[in-house]
Amino acid sequence: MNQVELLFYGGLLIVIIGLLGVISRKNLLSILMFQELSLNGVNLVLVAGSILHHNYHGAILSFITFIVTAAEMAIAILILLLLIKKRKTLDVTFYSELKG
Amino acid sequence: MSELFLILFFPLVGFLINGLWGSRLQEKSCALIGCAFPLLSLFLLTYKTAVSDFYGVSILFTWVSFENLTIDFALKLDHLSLLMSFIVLGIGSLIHIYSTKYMHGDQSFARYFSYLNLFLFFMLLLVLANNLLVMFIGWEGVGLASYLLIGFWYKENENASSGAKAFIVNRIGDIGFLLGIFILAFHFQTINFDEINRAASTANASATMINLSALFLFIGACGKSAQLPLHVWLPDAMTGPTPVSALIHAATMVTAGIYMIVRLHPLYMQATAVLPLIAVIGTLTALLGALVATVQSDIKRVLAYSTVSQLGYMFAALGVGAFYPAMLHLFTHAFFKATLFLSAGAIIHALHGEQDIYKMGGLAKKMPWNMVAFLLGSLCLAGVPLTSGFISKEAILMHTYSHSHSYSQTLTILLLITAALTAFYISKTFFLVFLPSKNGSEKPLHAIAFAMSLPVIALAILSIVVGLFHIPAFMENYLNLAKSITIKEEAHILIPALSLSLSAFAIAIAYLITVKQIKIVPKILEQKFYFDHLYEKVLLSTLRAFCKRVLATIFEVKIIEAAIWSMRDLVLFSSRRVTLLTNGQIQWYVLLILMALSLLMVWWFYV
Amino acid sequence: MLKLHLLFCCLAVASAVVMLLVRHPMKMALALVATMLNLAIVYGLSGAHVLAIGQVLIYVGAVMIFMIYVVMLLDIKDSSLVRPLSRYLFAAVVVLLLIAGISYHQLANTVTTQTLQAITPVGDMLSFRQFSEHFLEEYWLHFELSSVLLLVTTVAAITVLNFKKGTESL
Amino acid sequence: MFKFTLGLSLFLPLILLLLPSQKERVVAWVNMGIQLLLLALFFTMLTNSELCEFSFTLSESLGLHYHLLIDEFNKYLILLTALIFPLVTYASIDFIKTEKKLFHLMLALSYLLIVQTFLAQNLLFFYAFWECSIVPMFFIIGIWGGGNRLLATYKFVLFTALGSILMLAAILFLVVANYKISGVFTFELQPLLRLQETLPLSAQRWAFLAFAFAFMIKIPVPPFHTWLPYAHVEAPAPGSMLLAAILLKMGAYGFIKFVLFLFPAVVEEWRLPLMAIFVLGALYGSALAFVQNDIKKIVAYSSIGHMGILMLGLVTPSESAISGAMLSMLGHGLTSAALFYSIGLLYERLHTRDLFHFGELATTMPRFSLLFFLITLSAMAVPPTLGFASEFFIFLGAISYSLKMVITSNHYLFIAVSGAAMLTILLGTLYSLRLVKYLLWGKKSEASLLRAGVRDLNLGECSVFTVLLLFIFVLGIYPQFIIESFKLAIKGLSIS
Repeated sequence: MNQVELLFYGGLLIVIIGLLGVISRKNLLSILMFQELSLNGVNLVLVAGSILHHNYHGAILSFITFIVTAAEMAIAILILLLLIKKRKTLDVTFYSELKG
Repeated sequence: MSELFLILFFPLVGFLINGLWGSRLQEKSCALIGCAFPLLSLFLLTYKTAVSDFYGVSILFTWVSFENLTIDFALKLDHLSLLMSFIVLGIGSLIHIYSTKYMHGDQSFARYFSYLNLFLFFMLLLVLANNLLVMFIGWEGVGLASYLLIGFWYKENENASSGAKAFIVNRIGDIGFLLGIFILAFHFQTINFDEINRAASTANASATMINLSALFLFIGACGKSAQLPLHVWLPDAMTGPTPVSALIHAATMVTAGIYMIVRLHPLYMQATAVLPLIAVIGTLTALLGALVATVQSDIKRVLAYSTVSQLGYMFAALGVGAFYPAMLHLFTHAFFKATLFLSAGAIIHALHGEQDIYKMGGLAKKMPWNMVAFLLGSLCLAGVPLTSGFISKEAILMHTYSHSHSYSQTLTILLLITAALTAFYISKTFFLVFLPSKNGSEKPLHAIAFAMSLPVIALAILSIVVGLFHIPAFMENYLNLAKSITIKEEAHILIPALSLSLSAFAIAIAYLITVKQIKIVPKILEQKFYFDHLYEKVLLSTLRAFCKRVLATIFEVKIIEAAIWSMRDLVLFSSRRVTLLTNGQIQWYVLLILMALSLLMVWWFYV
Repeated sequence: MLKLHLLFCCLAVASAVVMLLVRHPMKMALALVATMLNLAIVYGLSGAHVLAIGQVLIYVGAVMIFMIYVVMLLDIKDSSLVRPLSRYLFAAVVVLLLIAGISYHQLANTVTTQTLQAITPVGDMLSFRQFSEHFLEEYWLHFELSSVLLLVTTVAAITVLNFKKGTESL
Repeated sequence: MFKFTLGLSLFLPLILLLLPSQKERVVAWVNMGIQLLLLALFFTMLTNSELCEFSFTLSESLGLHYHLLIDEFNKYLILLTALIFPLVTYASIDFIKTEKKLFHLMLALSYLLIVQTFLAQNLLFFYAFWECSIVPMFFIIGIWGGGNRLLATYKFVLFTALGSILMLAAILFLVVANYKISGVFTFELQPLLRLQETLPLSAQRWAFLAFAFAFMIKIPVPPFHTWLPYAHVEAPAPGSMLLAAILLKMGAYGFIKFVLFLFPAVVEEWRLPLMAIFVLGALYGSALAFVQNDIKKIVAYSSIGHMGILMLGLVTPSESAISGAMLSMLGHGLTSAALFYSIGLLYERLHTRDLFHFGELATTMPRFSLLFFLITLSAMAVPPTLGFASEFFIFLGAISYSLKMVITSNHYLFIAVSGAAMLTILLGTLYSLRLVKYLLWGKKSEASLLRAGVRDLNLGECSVFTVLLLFIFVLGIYPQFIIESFKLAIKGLSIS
């Protein structure tokens, strides 16, 4: 067990927890947070990969992920606000009009 | 040789003229055209046969030629077909003249004559055919003409349906005829009469093929000549005008079956298994026809059933191999049956359409000429000595008697009984119609034109003359058909004696019955042995019910349509199931994605 | 060195687990901040200084603050908080365990111990200077594009907000 | 000459497009004029029997050649199409009331497509035109049809489309198999013919089934026939004339060209079941025709019966049966076109198709009843007509083949099958006479009493009938010159 292995397994674990959270929680806000968490996990795996292959591409990609996440979070929160304004609830199960 | 086609096509020209422009011409010219063309072809025929040796085959064109079978449209004139064409044209022309007056005043006069000429054309085609196919074309054409003529007064539905019945029963026979042609075409690679006859008598012809083809051709003959199983159409064919019954259902069309068998008699000589069948069916039909005729009240139906029984006689003769007596009986029967029908027509015409013999009476004085003709005709039919009927019937009875088969004795007895019955019902009819009786109607009679009584008398004389001046002997060597039976010497005296006593006894009973007005009608005879019932109620209705209920509903709708609609339902059902998958929950979709991902990973890494 | 790494990684995972267990969004947000900080430390320890700074500045600084604002401002009491767990929890656990198992198995195969020995220590490859050099040398286009992305996001936010007020200006 | 005729038939729809749509009569007469010209051209071309072939390669590598050829099999079918179409156009002048120009356009389009289908020698082009020929029919039935025409159109299109998809699969299978074996990738029919030796029998069986299924739907052979009564009842009179006279023949023609030629071994192996299916289908069709009350349904089911016998002729390996089948294609085409035309006329006058609403037409419409009676003669296969000649040859071939089978390998089933086939003549007579009895003879039924003023046929309508009857009787009396030209074509089928 050494440093890179640790990073890989840690990152994987965080991603799995993030996904579990996304599916298990009913609150829209918590889903967003868990999604953030899994993204962090992905970044960790990216950095571990860049260390493993001794180049910087992984790190750069994770840096760009920071930017993208920021942009995405802005829009996500905005949509969340609109939803709340319209239906006064954050429970995901209520937003299911797009059914077959 | 091409004059032969001229003779054939004259009636066709008559048919076309009357058919297309008949309605424009008035009655007189239609009648003229109608009678002119058959007389013309009769005259041409007599002139040609008298002047030059006219016999032989003349081919118009090859109808079709495959590599192992060529069929050409050819006519052939030899003694047999000359005799038959004389009957057809002779009696045909007389009946044409007769019907000019009989149909006087009928508004579709031209149509009647065009149909009659069409019938003559097809009958001549049948008679003069050189191969089975041309005969079959004539065969079907004659059936078609009889369908048109039976259903001539198509206003009443009943006439049209009896016409259709005649055509359908003929068609059943024709399917048999076709099968016979195919078997012959397959086996002998030809369907010309003389080639078949020659090939049949050679050794290499297989017995089963000959028997099969003979059987099927006999079924065709049964259909056309109204033998036992397929005889139901002839009595119903009486709904047509009486001259039609005289021409078609007495003299010419119904004899086509016998003519065909006589034309192929070498083949039938070899078909040892089929001959007994023909004899048995012939006798049974004769017996049945005579029995039912005794109880008929309609004069035309009596004559129709008597035709059925006389045809039975001819087939019995064919069955025992007596081809010449059958032809002779056919020849004489054509004349005296035509006389009977025409005089019956005159009677009906006179009594304004009354056909029930029990309502007629005392016509002897009012219609003397008719009475004489009817008397002569019924004498021939009854087989009174010195008449032509007697000679031909005796010839048949002697041949059946001296036929060397175990059953031929029983056949002769049955035929003798039929002869007695024939004498009974024809004399009963004669006495009922002509002897003075109280239930005769007093209405003034419709005047009988000379043109109607002339043919009647001419035919009466002919039917007597044919029997006398040893014409039968001259005809025997003229036709020189194959003879296979030597008459036993005791037959010469036994048969005439027996038949004479029986017919005399029957005439006596008939006289007694008419005088005492006894009218006993046994149920089974009255129902005509339930044959009509069998065809109408049993066969046709079950066929219709089967098609309607089983095929139309169950098969068509329940099985095939249901199968197709069920495919549609299957698609609908499965699509409804799939839509349940998308239930709008985001987490369900994430789960689906993850499941897919896991499956993908498993497949990637481990499969 | 390894022990420090191990410590902070476990801390990150622990706070992630805490996040799972906790019910109220505010507690979850704080747990998330904790995981992010631990991760920043891990980045720092493994030599990726820029990432560590980025993580702290962008993630914790901007995104989480924004998230916490939202949690504080809205503070909605609705059914999602009373019974937080959705129906698909059990199925999710099964699938995720499967995926975790497979990826762990594959990772274990690829990142075997000998390959690890082969790699040289990171050194200052990911240090501030070298990282930013490589970043702006090779990935300048991506950098510009991300700035465009940010611009688009702000414009989108504004239009949605205006639309929200019902004016049809655009 | 061949190129010019093809070109003209190609541009016929375009010419019609340019004409102004208000002057309907002009469009009608132009359409008819060109079709008559085409008839003349085809006739002259076919009589002086120079080989008419036209080939244009689209792509050598894909083996796609736009290859058209008139051979013995499609020669008379082309003539039949060229003859039937002017009559259909003439009929549509007074039958079609709305959107006349569009109707003539559809007719021209289907003329073009049908001729190309008959001529195409390239499998893919054959498939393409086979599919496209449904489209004009879809519009003809869909727009100008009767009551629930939508159901009829969808059923018709779905049935044929489903069938031909299988055919496409089989075509591709063959081409790929040919490519694997001989390394040449081509859709041409000639090279594919050599496949019958190389391709293993089991593969041939599957391809045979796919092709046969597609053609059996089109012919139609029960149990795939349920679209025909719907299509015929709902189609306008010209539409059902076209459908009955030509579209059904495409199925039979396809069966000869692409089944008898491509898979003779399979046909030989499954001859008895095939004959049994066709004969049962014919009996089923004729039996159903006997109990229908709608005259169009009677004629529709009767054409199922006739087509069943035709297919029996095709499957029996005797020269007379196959030439009988070819003749029967012409015969049935002419007869059913005339029958549907007469039903259209009756519907035009009395606006009813119920059998019992007619009666005593012989007095009210004498000319019509004479011509109608002559047509039913051919339907009943009464001697002097073409119907009789073709059925005579088919049964001659079938019976002699089954007798040969009885003698050589005492296999009695063939006799049973061809014997049963003979019953269709009886059933044919039954339903034809029933039709004639209720239409022509008998008392005028009370329904038709109301329309006293029923006008008889005018000269134009009579001429349509006389043209058809002329061919029926002339070919019936003298079929030899057609049989002659089939002789060498049948050699190709290597019949014993």
